[in-house]
Amino acid sequence: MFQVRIHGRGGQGVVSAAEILSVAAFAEGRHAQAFPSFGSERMGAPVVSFCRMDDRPIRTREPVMEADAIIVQDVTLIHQVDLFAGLSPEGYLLVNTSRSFDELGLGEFFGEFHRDRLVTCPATEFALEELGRPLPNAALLGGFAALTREITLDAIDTAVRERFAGAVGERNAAAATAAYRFVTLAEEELVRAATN
Amino acid sequence: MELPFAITLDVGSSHANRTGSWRVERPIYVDRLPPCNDACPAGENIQRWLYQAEPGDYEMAWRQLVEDNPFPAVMGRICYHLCETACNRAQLDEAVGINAVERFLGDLAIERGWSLPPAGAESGKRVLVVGAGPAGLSATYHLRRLGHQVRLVDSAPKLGGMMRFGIPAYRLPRAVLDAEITRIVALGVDVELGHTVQDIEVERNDGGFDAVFLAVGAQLGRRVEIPAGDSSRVLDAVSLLHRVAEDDPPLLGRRVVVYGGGDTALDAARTARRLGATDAVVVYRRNRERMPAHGDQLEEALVEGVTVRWLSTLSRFDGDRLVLEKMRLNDEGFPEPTGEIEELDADSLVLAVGQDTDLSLLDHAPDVAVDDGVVEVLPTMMTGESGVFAGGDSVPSERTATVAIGHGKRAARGIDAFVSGRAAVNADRHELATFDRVNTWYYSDAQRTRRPELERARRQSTFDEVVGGLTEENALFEARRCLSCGNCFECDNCFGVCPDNAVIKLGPSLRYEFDYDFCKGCGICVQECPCGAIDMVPERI
Amino acid sequence: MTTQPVRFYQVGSFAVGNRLLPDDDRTVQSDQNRTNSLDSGHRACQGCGEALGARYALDAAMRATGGRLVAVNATGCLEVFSTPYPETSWRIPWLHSLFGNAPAVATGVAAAMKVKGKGDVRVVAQAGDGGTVDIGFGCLSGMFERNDDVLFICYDNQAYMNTGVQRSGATPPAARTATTEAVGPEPGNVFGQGKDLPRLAMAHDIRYVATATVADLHDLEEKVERAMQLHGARYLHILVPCPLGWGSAPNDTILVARLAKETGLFPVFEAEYGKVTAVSPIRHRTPVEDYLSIQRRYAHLFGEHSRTDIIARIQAIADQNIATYGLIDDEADSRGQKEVTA
Amino acid sequence: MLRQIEGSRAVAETVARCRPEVVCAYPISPQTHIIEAIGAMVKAGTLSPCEFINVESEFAAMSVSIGASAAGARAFTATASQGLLFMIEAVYNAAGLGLPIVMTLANRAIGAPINIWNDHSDAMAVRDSGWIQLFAETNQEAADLHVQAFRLAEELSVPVMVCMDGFILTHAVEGVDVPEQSDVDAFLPPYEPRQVLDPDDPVSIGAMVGPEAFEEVRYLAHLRHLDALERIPSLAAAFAEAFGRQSGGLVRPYRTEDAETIVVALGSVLGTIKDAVDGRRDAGERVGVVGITSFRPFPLDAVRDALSGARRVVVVEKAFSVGFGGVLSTDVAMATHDAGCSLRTVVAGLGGRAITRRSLEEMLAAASRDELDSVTFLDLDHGIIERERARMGATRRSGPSAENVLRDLGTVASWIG
Repeated sequence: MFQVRIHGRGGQGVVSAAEILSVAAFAEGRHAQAFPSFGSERMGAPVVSFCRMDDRPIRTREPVMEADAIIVQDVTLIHQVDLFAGLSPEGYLLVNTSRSFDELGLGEFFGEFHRDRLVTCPATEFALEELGRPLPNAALLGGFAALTREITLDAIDTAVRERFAGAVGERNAAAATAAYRFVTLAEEELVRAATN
Repeated sequence: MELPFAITLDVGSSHANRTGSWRVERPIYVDRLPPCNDACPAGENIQRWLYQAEPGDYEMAWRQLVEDNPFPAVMGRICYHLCETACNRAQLDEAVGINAVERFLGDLAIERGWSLPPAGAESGKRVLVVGAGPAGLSATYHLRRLGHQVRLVDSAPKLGGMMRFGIPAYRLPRAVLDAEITRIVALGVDVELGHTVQDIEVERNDGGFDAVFLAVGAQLGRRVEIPAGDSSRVLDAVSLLHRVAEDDPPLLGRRVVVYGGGDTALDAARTARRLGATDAVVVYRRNRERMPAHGDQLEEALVEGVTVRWLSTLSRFDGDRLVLEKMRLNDEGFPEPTGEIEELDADSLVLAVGQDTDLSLLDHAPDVAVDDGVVEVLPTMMTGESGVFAGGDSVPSERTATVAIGHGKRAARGIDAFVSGRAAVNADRHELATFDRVNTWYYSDAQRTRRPELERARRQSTFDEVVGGLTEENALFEARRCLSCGNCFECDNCFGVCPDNAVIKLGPSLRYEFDYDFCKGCGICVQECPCGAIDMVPERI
Repeated sequence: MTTQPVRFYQVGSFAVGNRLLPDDDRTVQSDQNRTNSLDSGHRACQGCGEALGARYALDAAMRATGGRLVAVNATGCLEVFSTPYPETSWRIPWLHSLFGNAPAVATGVAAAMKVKGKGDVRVVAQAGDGGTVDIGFGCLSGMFERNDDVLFICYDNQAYMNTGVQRSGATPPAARTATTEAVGPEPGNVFGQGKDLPRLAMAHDIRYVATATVADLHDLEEKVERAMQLHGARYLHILVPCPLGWGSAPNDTILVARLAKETGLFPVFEAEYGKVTAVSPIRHRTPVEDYLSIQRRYAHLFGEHSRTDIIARIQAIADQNIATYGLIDDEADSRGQKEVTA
Repeated sequence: MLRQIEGSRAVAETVARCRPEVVCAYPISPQTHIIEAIGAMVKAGTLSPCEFINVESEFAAMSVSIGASAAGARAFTATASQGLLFMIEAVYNAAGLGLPIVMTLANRAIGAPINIWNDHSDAMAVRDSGWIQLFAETNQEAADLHVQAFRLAEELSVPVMVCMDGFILTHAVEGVDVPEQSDVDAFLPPYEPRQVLDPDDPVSIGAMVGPEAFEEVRYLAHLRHLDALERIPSLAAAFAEAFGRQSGGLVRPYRTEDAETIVVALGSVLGTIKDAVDGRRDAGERVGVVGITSFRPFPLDAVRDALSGARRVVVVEKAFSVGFGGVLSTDVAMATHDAGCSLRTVVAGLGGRAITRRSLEEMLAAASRDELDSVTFLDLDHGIIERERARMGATRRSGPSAENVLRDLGTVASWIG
């Protein structure tokens, strides 16, 4: 089972991100479960969503306490929420920012994790570029596919297009692809750095 | 469908709950005596025939009417309608114009040639009726309906009595009178006119009559003794009217003074106007309030130019000058002389101071008691002599045609009982339907319809009828003003207002009955009955 | 029997029936074959105005709909006295659910009829004043606002009678109830409170709003018939005196209702889409004393310590109604004729 | 066809395929998505004939359903929490009248303090209303139960409430095979009411029933529930045959054979419990779990049978009776009172508190050691409790506890589970 937790704020598509991810996993023939940890339906409030993927039926209903991957859609939450609680030492972290972890002041924090599994990605920029709106969730899923290899970009692409009809789906898919490429490159960079 | 237990119920199941057991008082339908019926001297069931006229069923209404009175058209003209005086509606707005509706029905019957109900099966009994005025004709009619043979005799050349010889034609056109008399005669009556009965005992025995009805009227004009220079210029009103009726009017001159205060005085004055008098002055000893003549008669007379000298009495009639003495009323309302004298130019003087009855035919009937010039009778109208009945103006009562007609009916019933050897029974009278029992809310507000009146100019010179009849529409309207006091007229109020559906409507003309299984005795039906035809009575416990 | 051009019918349209009227102008209640929607054997008190009003209204609705009618009933006297197991007094399909939900239940019935293709079956919901102006008002307002195809009838007897005469939002000022006792300096119900539900209904801009009393059957039936000719939310407010709660004589039920109208205390009118379109004018203007003094719930206003001040305040309410609705009409007295002509 | 779909959506589509004729909507989280989806289908004309009515309250929603059902229409609505309480009078009434309304209850806590998250307080509050209450473990089961619910309700003239955990199921996206229209049509015959408002055959529905018959009426309702105990398993079997999967039934045991400790629970938490059971089994403890699908009628016999081998019974429930303890526990106790096993109540997941596998396993381990209190509140923060009680003891005006607790916790936003 692969467990993902997504942090963001109301209105950023946090819940949708988990759902799309689950649909992508489903499209690949896996069992998947997505659900939010909801508050009132207001813009701007911190929101968490979860997605599990497994080859067996998923029975548990607990929130993802021990995440295999964490996606942070809104970097401003870093100092408000215990974003990285329960992240597995083998886990992945994808943060939506154009800055580096060092710039965010998190550089030292990640000592126990695989450095090459921690990536920042300017998903909002990709979203603005493709969609014209700051909705980074599809892009982040593309980045997630690149980072974790738990899901294919194709599946993300399918799920995004299933979620968003027509041109909107097209553009979200494009943003996902852009992020995918970005993260792939960043990964290669990190791997290189690690080997060096 | 098998219904869920208890929660879901089948219609009609509440009939098992007999809520009538809650009742401590029960409503009952009653018929009360309407004041109009109560007041009618002829005993007409006025409320009933108005009820029948209301939907426009005029023939049925007329038939109801002639059950009691064979003279609707005559009555509709000359009756002084005590019914209207008694009418409860007068306390609401104005009395129902019963008289006008009666005339409408009477005229319609003549127009359409409706016949009176046929004579009854022959009883083999024979009755002599002396006098063919309203009393005699009424008795004749009712006797024929009871199956008795009638011999009707009168000294006059025509039937009708005072209706013909006392009431001027402008009030009662002769064609109307003739039509209604003819209908009675058509029932099979042995009529002998111009025959004056001299001795009732002889007449009865010779004819072998089982009973006799005396209805000889009061044909003799009373005289007052006043000094008169030329007695030929003094005549009595009865004679005047009689001669006019016989187309033999006396010459009265331009200035005519009538002395008296009754309807006859006014008839005489109005007749004088029609005979060409420029001045027709009624001299009366008392004031207007105490005048016995009917108000509408006075009104009509005044409109026609008749004048009245109130509180005046005759002192002397000198040639063409009449000397009057002014009177005043004492504390008891009696006129007292003042000594004050007035003079009046007069070509003739008509005395209208009352009429007397010629009872000479009773000289050999010692058992018939006569007092103060009139015959004493029992409630059955029988005199002191067995089998001899009397009525009309010759018995003590108010002298109107309507009273006489009532006498005729009552006498006929008395005679019927007598000749059959039965005791006469008076039908129980229902309790009076008083105004306080009427729920006036329910009646539409509507003013009484005015009878058209001939324009003044025309009636001053002719004997054409003064008061016109109602159109059908107006008659219907007037009939519908009836409150139907004390008698169910099927307004459905009781049927409608019962919260428990405990009134059963039986259908048109069948009225209603209470369903005491469910009537809780709330009394709304009683309260909301417009005409007071429901009483509440204690339940027997 | 002839048909007459005469416009005068003896009892005009004041009495229940009138043999002089053409059949079509006669009331439903005068019909031997009326439905008797609320039938004999019910357990209403003697002289119950509500039992009367309910039969009047529903029989009229039955005629107007050709018998295609369903009634929904709120909890209350009418429900309790009509359907105590094992007996029902209703001859029409009838449903009772709760005190406060009759409008919504009726909405459901109407929706079901529509969806079942039985749109010809019409729905009447009925409640007392408590079930209408108080506990049922939320559902009623919702039904109005959605313009559901329901005629809602309030049988207003101005208090909670079923539970023993407690004050409702329809209880008039100064009236004694078990929760507004006739004690203290301001005995009875207070002034300045209460809901005027017909006007609240009008504020919803619904198709038809009318008031009526059990004292004027023709008027009541015409309003029911009119209401049933229309679709959408409709409201009929019928004043039904309660001998028990008002302390009036059982046989005075109709009289009391009549006086409520004739004093001006209960304006009788019709409104469409929120605007008054017709008023029933006062026929015989009557001082409020005549109305109040025959009800024990106002007994504290009369007698030794009579409260002419309070009576004057009630008269002022009547006068205000008369002015607001224009209840005095010169032609009022000829109404019996006017209506038949119309 | 299996689809990755939100639970509410799956339920909405399933309900639509049951061809409801009158659907009432009043918004309350977390059931809104169900009603919104049905509303859109009616508006689009894909669900027809159907009257979709936006009512002014839950009380009206149930009332409209009552009217519609009594008039012969298949009626559906959904609610949660305060909404259920607001309609509670009508909820009882629908059952009393025997109207086969189906309602989705998206289980949610009841305030105060106001809380939109999941627990079972709402369902427990209407436990005695006369409704059949079926609890779904998964969204697949939630969908399937609705098909069975309409048939069960209409066969027995009893309303049925399908309980699904708010948010946890309603908002979870997972694979659901929404029943096909043709299969539903074959399984669910048209509604044939036992009583109906019909001008051609008038009846009075909703009579006042006095002492002379009320008890019988209630007993008849009870008998219908006992009938339901027979019908629910057979309908589940028929459903399995028609649709090829197990859904519904009375109880669902998991690894109870040879189990010394058996957990009993309702709803979606069963999944997490199963994982925990597997964990304890892996640790060598003989643990099993029994899920109860039919809470009302309560399957005493089936529960007794399912628990017959256990030495310990642990009832994990998302509701409790303040001042007493477990609600479900009392029912389970009724089933096991003469079975000689111990019974422990674990109150968990109130107001959306996450029930984690870890906590469950710790609790089960304690149970296996017979160290569990008779009533345990899972993951209760005793520190908070002590601080608040201290405050309350110190000063009369200590303020509202809920706010005090939040203040103690710091910002709400830091909460994850």
